[in-house]
This record gives sequence, structure tokens and C-alpha cells, in this order.
Amino acid sequence: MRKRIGITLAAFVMASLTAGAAWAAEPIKIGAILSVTGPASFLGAPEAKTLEMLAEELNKKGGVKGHKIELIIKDSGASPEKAFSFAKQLIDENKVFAIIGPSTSGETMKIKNVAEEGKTILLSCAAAEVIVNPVAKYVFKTPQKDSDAILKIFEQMKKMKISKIGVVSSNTGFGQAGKAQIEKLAPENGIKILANEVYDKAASDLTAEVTKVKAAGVEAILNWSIEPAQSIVIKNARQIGLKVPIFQSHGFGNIKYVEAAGEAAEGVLFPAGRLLVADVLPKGHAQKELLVKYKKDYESRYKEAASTFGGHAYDAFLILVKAIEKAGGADKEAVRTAIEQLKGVVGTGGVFDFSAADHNGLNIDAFEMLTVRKGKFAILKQK
Amino acid sequence: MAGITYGTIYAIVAIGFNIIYNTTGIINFAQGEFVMLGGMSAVTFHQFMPLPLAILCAVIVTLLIGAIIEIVFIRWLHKPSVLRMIIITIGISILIRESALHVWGESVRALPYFTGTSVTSINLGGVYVTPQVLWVVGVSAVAVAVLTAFFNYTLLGRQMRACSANRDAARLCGVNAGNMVTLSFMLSAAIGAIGGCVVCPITYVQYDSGTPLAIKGFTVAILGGLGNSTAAVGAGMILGILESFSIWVLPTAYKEAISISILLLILFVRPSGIFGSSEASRLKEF
Amino acid sequence: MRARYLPVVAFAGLVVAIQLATHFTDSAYHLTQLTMTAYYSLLIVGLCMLIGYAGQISLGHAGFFAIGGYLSAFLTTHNLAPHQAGALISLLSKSGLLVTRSDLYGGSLLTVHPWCACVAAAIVTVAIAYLVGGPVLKLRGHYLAMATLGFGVIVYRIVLGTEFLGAADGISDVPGFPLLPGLEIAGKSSLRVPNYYVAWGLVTLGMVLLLNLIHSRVGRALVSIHGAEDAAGAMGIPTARYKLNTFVLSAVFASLAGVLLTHYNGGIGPSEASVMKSVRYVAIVAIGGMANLWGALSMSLVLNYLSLRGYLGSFDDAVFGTILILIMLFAPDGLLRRHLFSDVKRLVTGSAADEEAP
Amino acid sequence: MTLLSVRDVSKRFGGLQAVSDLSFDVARGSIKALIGPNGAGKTTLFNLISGVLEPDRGEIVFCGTALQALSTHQIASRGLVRTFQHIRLFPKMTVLENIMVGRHVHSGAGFLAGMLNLPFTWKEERRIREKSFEIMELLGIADFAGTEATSLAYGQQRVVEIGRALACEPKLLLLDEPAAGLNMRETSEMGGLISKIRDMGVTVLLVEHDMELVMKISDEVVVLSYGQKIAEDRPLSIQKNPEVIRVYLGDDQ
Repeated sequence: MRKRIGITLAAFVMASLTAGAAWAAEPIKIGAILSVTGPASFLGAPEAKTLEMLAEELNKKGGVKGHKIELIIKDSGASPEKAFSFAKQLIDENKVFAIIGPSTSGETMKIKNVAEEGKTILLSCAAAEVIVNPVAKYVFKTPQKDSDAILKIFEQMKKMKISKIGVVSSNTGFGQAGKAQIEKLAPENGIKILANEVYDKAASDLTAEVTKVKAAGVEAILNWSIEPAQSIVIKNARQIGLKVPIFQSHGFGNIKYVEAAGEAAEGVLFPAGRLLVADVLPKGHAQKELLVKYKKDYESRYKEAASTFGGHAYDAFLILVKAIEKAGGADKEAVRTAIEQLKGVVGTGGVFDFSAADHNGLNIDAFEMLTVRKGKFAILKQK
Repeated sequence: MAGITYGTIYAIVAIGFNIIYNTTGIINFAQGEFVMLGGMSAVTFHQFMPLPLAILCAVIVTLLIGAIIEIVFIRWLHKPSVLRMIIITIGISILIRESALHVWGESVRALPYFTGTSVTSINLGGVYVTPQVLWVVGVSAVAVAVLTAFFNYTLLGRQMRACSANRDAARLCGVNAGNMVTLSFMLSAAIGAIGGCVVCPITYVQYDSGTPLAIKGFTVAILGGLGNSTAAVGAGMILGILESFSIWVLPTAYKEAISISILLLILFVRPSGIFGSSEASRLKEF
Repeated sequence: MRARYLPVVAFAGLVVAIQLATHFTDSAYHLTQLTMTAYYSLLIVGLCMLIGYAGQISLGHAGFFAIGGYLSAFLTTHNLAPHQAGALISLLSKSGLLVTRSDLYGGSLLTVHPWCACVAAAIVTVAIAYLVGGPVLKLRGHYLAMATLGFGVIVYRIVLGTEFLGAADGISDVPGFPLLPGLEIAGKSSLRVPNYYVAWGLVTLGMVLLLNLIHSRVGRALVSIHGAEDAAGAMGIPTARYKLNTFVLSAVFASLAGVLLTHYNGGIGPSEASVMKSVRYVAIVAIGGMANLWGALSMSLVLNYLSLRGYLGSFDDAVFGTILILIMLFAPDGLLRRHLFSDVKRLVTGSAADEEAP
Repeated sequence: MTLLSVRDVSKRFGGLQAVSDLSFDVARGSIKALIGPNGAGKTTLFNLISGVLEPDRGEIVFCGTALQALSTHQIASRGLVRTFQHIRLFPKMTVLENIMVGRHVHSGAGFLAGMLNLPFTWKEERRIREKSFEIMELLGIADFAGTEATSLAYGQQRVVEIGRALACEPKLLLLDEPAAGLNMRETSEMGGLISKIRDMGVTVLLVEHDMELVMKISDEVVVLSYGQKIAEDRPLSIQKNPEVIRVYLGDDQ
């Protein structure tokens, strides 16, 4: 933590020093607004760490097209007002080339207008679909679409002949956006929702909620959340003797959540990017090499498990670098157009195919159906 | 069942409030942080040592932190105003929380279940209970019993009660009132830490899990009548159970709002607590 | 008599000087954070009135800020077009209380006019403040602190748990606040300078109003209540009503600050209602010297600005906590106390005085 | 003519009957003194009259209005103003400001008017100031106008407190031990001041321990013992009342 502040400060010092100095190739300033602390720190902290690692690595290799990358990370603590202030600061004052983040949908939605007005590329690490739908010219996002995750789950349910489910979701943007999508997509896919519960993201006991779901006589639970509270649902459900399959969202993609749920997590099903199962991906899979490398680098550097959240920042950085390469230099407009033309970029979340109408670039194939086996993530073997 | 687990932990925080309130007249807003510190440090110690030892170490560490807080921030203030004490203890609470963030990071931690695993459950007359709930209730009951014995049957405990009844008179009888205040901080830190250790397998612990507990604990302390720890246990159960039933009527997200509304209601109607009469609230138990 | 306006003039001069300085050093971007600071300062001077002059602590003022901000945000973003056929909506629409505007993506929205939303926010705040303040202000000491804190938590929980208020994401795409033709309170870069002046102009206006109040019959009564409540009552001062009115006044300041900042930022999130915010506001008033409007204002200017600029990094809350403890331990009258000079003299002459207000 | 009438008033604290079935009248324009040994219920009675406490039974009628349902500030605004046994001046306020607070009931600017500082507000403010100076001149404390009130000598603080009460232009002034803590010279000056106040047309009801002062200035004296009235008469007769002598010699002095 302390080190990160050090780097941020160093970035400031560098910013002020370089303002006057004329270098051969001006460094490209990239701002990042991440919830390193506060209620969304489980997203922001790995994102910030990932970005620092990538920037350092790239600069060691000589940067992109001769430009070094200068990273300015701001900790918003998940406060929209700070995100707004920092976005203004990064655009007006630091004159950054692009902004990575914010970590949460709420913050992203607040600074969408700022990015549009400042004509600065915003690569959000937040999941909500409203960020890129409708499309705003300068706003992109890297996490997969909720609707694709849900479709993937429904596909699996159909295979397992499940049609009556109970939905539990957390009261955050992620949870509620997912809930709305589930409600919309369920009828089309022949799924009946018998119970629909919302829980607090800071809850630490949800026995009452799962008891209600159990009483409804469901064939499976679909638990939609990105916060630690989701493991409590799993735990409590097993404790009250509810033995139906539990489906989770892609927000379950953090091994800490599995650890928190302990044995109860065994057999939980969820769609996710392939980072979590990088090691067991078949050889020759497009993403295998990149994922294994990211995982190894991150884990050896920070001594903690890599999560898909850090991966969102990884993809944002990767896309930006690729687009700069494609555009042939650091020209905002050219790079923006270049992102829209990027096809087949292999990232941690999947293979990105951007277009003018699709500022996310991922489809249902970005997801793999995973399960938990012996406390570890594993690819679900289809019977 | 969730109601009982929570009720117990609220009661423990409330008892912590009462111990300090009785000897000093201070409401220690950092009370919830002791629970967090207990849980967090137990998790840390558990990486190096077996569980019982880790819990013991965690309690000792928290107890020492309690003592340090009293010695550094409280002891040398001469008759501070209530407003000043409120602000100081709030400041301490923020400081502990932020230090925890920078020491332990943002991640959620938990101790393993004392017996069994997360899916073990015991059938108690048709209700499924995780054995940990029994641990929570059992350990808390023992802690309360030990405290009661301490205050009633030991010289030190009696001296502390003397201090709470009349500080100046106690001082005249040769009781070191300053040390008694330090002791009360240590005791309430220790009981908070014990509570933190036993519940954290169920509820998890995170750097910011202390503050909400302080608010609930205060609610319970008021509900039972400030200073009355026996009533606090009952009040804790009532609040815990009310909370867990409230979600059948209202969305879960409003759960905390409900318990706070109860607090406000009691403050407005019966500030002496539901169990206390306005005159009995003058009488102080441990 | 007019001496009280001298600092106001000096302050206005400072506001202009800062703008000119940023203009000539080509660093006008500072004005964004300074404008946001101004709105927080509005809340803080109101809170200073309550804590310092009426002697009542409130650990729930972020709640009033959020009530104002959220109400205005909701009313100005909630699309009423689908209900246009309804009698009430069409009546409102015809009376000019509604406004049609296009959203970011070219769609058409029918929403409440920001001015009406602002008035509605103020009215609701007054109502809530009277309802809550009535019973709450009968409490003292710990009970008062806890009750106000509780109020703050309830507001926080409600905005966090209510779907139409955006739950954890809050409300986005709030339009600018049309102050005059061609001048709106909004975060657009082109309006940076006028917005800076509008914000600090409002703070100056607020200061003038509060300074007048302090030096009026009411202000005197408040200080006397703070000093000796029984004697104030015996002089015919309705102490309970005066405390309540001050509470409501400071709530209105907080609420208006919330409304305006929400329009400036283009949105609001639950973090604005959090307990930490309330504590922060009290901290700033305490550092400023409790019963010292200028002290509170200058501390608000410095600390909010530093925080919004992100200089405090991940230590934002820790810094506030530390300052709070240090001030309360070593200078309970605040850094910028009214009798700073005489205190220094007393220190020099060596007579230790440890007086405390009851 | 009766200004204040206390009728069958009783007040009980737990097991202690502080005041029982007490009745007496205060005539307009007179000085009436309440005396009695410590614990006789004098201060309780003052608190009952000024609205700090509510009687269990009985009536207190002032200018034809029953007071027991009214709160302290309502009673004060009807012209019944008190001082305190332990001086209660407003700290952090000057003598002038303290006295200006006394003008509260005779001015009307509220929150809005105060904030806007309308012409009528500052005109009113000027009148308050003038009137306050008038009172300070009258009491001979105008020199201390700008001094913080609580930093004055004890005797002067007493005078300021009475000045603050006079600023309310009371019909009835309740003085709770006005000579307590004063030396001989100050006490005799206080006596003169109280007589002067009566001559201005203000009725005075006082509690006092200093018998010399009481006998010198009062028109009538009420003697209390254990919450009951044992005598009510002119000072000269009181001094000869055997019951009063017994109470004082037997229990107190």
C-alpha cells in the first residue's frame, strides 16, 4: 500500500519535472481513477497493482512507439464526487491521454460526460452495460457483458433441465443490473423465477434470505453479486440444508470468495473469463499464454492471487497500447478510432472485437462455465 | 439463529461500552474497533500458531491497545467536556480503522470454524445451526459470567465499582482511580476482542467492520439502559432477533436503518432504556 | 457596526485574487476543486452555526446534504414522459414546472425544472429537520451525538438501499442548474470561471447572512443558550425553539449545498451520505475553532481542497482522524480560536488554564 | 393590589416534602422577603414560581394568569424575571452583551430578519443598545461595558445579573440571595439598589439570609420552615414573633 502511494507521488514529481523538459519522445500520460480504498477496494486494489506492473514492464521494454508510459493513479475510495474531481484534474491539468477506470459503475456513469466533453478516452473497468449502451464516443469498457454471462448460465441450466430458480442479488449496481437482465432474459429462455431476493452488499448473514428461497421450492439458486457477501449466500444455503445447484455471476471470480465460503463452495457453477483456470486451459488455447504470464507475474510480484478484476485493468492497458501502436502515435482521435477498429485482441477477459457500435468487444464466448473443485476453480466438464 | 449470533455480539459491544462508561462517564465510540482488532489479529496470529493460542495472543494485543489508548489519549485530560470526548473517541476509531486498512489491506478475512466446517450443522429441534453459533453464545456467556464474578467477588473489581460510584471517595480510600480507568479500557478491549474472535468465522472481519458494530452496540446499551450490562444481554438478543425478522417485511438493505430507528425511538421515548426505570438507571452495575 | 463586513470584503478580494492568480499562471484547472470546496464550505459554515453558536453537535449533516442532493438529482433526471397522460403531470407541465430536455444520447426527457426541484428539496429538508430536530435536540451529550449519527446512518442506508435512487451507484446525468440565461451551475469546462464565482459568491452571501445573524438579537440569544441555558430561559428566550431553528437553518444550508454540488458534479452517490463525511464536517468545524465562522471557512477551504485534489491519497480519512484527535487533545478551542492572542500571552506568562465548557 | 398569588402550592421530591400547602400574596410595588433556615424550601419555591419546576398541587397566579402550565421563557416574557443564587452570567459575552440579552423579550427580530439585517432590525438593535447603556448607567457599571462579564469581581457580577434582569423590564423581580458573597459595604449598596428598583415601580420578591438587609428594606416578610409558612408579617413584628425566634434560635443559629 505504502509503495503504491510512493509511486503515485513519484508520478506527480515526474509530471512536474517533465513539464518543462524537452525529451526526445514525450511520455504518454495515462490517468487511472480506481477505488484503491473504500467499499470497492476489492476491485480497485488489484487493478491499481496490475497497472503499475504493466507500466513498469512496458517502460523497461522502451515503451510504446518510443513513448514511455507515465501512470497517474488516483484513489477515489469509490466516491463519485472524488471520481469527478479527479477526472477533471486528469483531463484539464495533467492533460492525460486516456483514463483507465473507474472501478465501479456508479463512478463511471458520473464521469462519462466529463470524458466526452474533454475528448479523452475512458476505458472503464466497471461491468454495468449502461456504460457502453448506448454508445458514447470516447467511453469503452473491458469487463464482459452481464447479459452474455446470464445467457451462458441459462444455457447450462437448460442442459441440466432446470427451469425453476431463485434469484438472489446484492443491492449494488452490479447486482441490480444483473437482476434486471435476469428478469428480462428468463422468460425468453423458459426459466421461471420463483423467489427474488435482494441483500445488502455489506451483509454478513443471509440465512433468512436463503430460507425464503428454499421455501419457494426452487431447482437452483442464481446468486448475482460482485461483493464478498456472495459467499455468505452459498454458506448459509448449505447450512440450512438447501442442496440445489448454486449458480454465481462472473463476479465470483476471486479465489478469496471460494476460501470465504469454504467447503460450501464445492460444486458452485459460474461463468467467467479464463484467467481463473489459466493453468488448466488446453494447450494452444488463444488466451493460454497471456493468462499464464499475467498470473505468474502478478502473483510473484504481489504475493497474492490474481483476480479477474485486475484482469479488467490489464485489458484496458493492453487495448490502449495496441491502439496506440495501430494508430502509429499518441494522437487521441486516431487512437480512439483505432480502438473501434481493433479485432481479435487477446486479453484476459476474452478476445476483443471492437466496432463503432460495440465499445466492449466481447461476446458470449468470452465466458467459460467454471466450477469449484477441491477449493480451486476448474473448467466444468460437459457430460 | 442469525439473530442470536448477532444479538450476542451486539451485547458484547454494549458491555464494552458499559464498562468504560461506568468508570469514566465516557462513551467510547472506538468500541467496535476492538472487535475488529480482535478478529483481525487472531487471523494473523493463526498463520503462525494453533487457534487457541492465536486467540489468546489476539486478546492480549487488543487489551494492550486498549491500555495504550487510555494512557495516550484519555488519562491526562482534566475533566474533559462530553463533546471533546466524543470527538476524540471518534478520531481514535477512524485512526484504528485506517491503520488496519494499511496494515492488513482491504481483504476480508475469517478464522476457520472452531469445530467442523462451514457446512457442518447441528439439528436443534428442527432448526439447523452451525456449531459456531454455540461457540459464540457459550464463550460470551462465560465472558459475562467471569466479568460479573470479577466485579462482585474480587478486590480489584470492587475497587472499580467503587470508582464508578464515586470517584473522589474511592480516591480518598486509596484507590488509584487513574489505573482503574486504564483497567476498564483493557477489560472492554479484551471482551471486544474475544467477541471478535468467536464471531469472525461466521461474519468475517474486514478493516471497516468495527464502526457499524459500535452503532449497534450503542443501540443495545441504550436499549438496556446505559451502564446496565445484564440488561444489555437481553437487549442484544431483542435487537438481533428483530433485525433478522425485519427482512421478512422490508428489504434487507434497510435492516440497519431499522435498528437505528429503534435507537432513535428509544432515545426519544425512554432514554433510560426499556429495562431501566429512570431512577434505576442511576444505579450502576459493572 | 460595519466592522463585521471588513473580513467579508477581504475574503471577496481573496476569492478574486485566487481566480486571477490561476488565470495568469495558466492553472485555471484548480478552480474545479475550489468550486466543489465552496459548496462543502456552505454546509460547514451552517454546521458551525449549529455546533459553535447553538452548542448542539450534529453527526448527521451529511444526511441533509444527501437529502438535498438526491431529491434534486432524482427530480431532474426522472423521466415523466410515460406518465404525461396523467392529470397531475399534465397540470404541472402546463404550469411550467416541468422542462423537456434531451439526454446525452439524443432521447427526450420530461423532468421537473431544476428550480422547482431545488425549492422542493429545501421544503422537504425543512420538514425533515423539524421532525427530526424536535425530539433529537431534547437530548444532550452522548445521546445527542448518537441520535444525530443515527439519523445520518438511516439516510445513508436508505439511499444505498433504494432502487430508484440508484442504490450503490447513485444518480448520474444530472443536468446543470440554470441560474440565469447563459449561466448554469454545471461542471462544463467552458463555465469554469463563472461557476467558481457563483459558488464562492454564494458562500460569501451565506457568510454575510450568518454574520448578521450572529450579531443580531438571535445570535446573542444563541450564545447565551450555549453559555447558560437556564439563565437564557429565565431571560425569556425560548431555548428549545431557538436550538431547533438553528438546526433547521444549518440543515437548509447543507441541503442547498447538496443540491448545487450535485448539479455541478452531474450526479451524486451514497458516499455523500456516509457517516465519515459527517464526521469530517464536524472535524473541520472543530479545527476552525467551533464558534468561529471564519475559522471554519478557512479550514474548510484548505482541507476540502487538499482532499478533493487527492493529495492525501489513501490516507484521506486517516488524516482527518489524526487532525481531529490532535486538535481535541491539544487545542480544543480549535487552531484559529477567537482569543488566540490572549492565549499566547497567557502561555508566555505561564498561567496554565484548563477551562472547559460544561 | 395583588401581583403574585401563591395558593396551596405543594412539591414533593421522592420522600421529601419540599413545599407543602403554601400560600401568600405579593402586593404590587412592594418588597417581599422569604426567609427561613437552610432547607426550608425557599429555592424550591423560587423554582416553582419561575417555572423551572412544576408544583404537584396548587396554583401560582401572576397578573391574573396561572403560571404552572407555562415554561420558563413564557413566564419571563410575562414580566416575571429571576436571578440565581449562584450567579449565572453568560460566559464569553461582555457586560453590554449580557444586558442586551435581557432586552430579548422587548424586541422581535427573528432568524430571517436577523440574517437579512433589515433596516428595522438594526434600528431595533440600536434601541436595545441605548436602553442597555441606560441601565448600565443607572447601576453604575457602564465603565465595564466591553469587559467579559465573568471576569468581573463577584459583587459587580451580582449587579450585572440584576441589570440583565432589569433589562427585561419586569413587573416582578425574583432575587435569589442577592447579598450572598458580598461584603458589608456591598451588601448595604445592594440594599439601596433594591429599594431603588422598587421605587422604579418594580415589585421585588427576594430570598435572603442577611437579616439586617431583609429587615431594612422589606415591606413584608414570609418565614418558611420545612416547607411550611410559619409567619407572614411586617419586619418589626416578625422579629418579635416567638415561633420565628424558636425556629431560628432552635434550629439554625
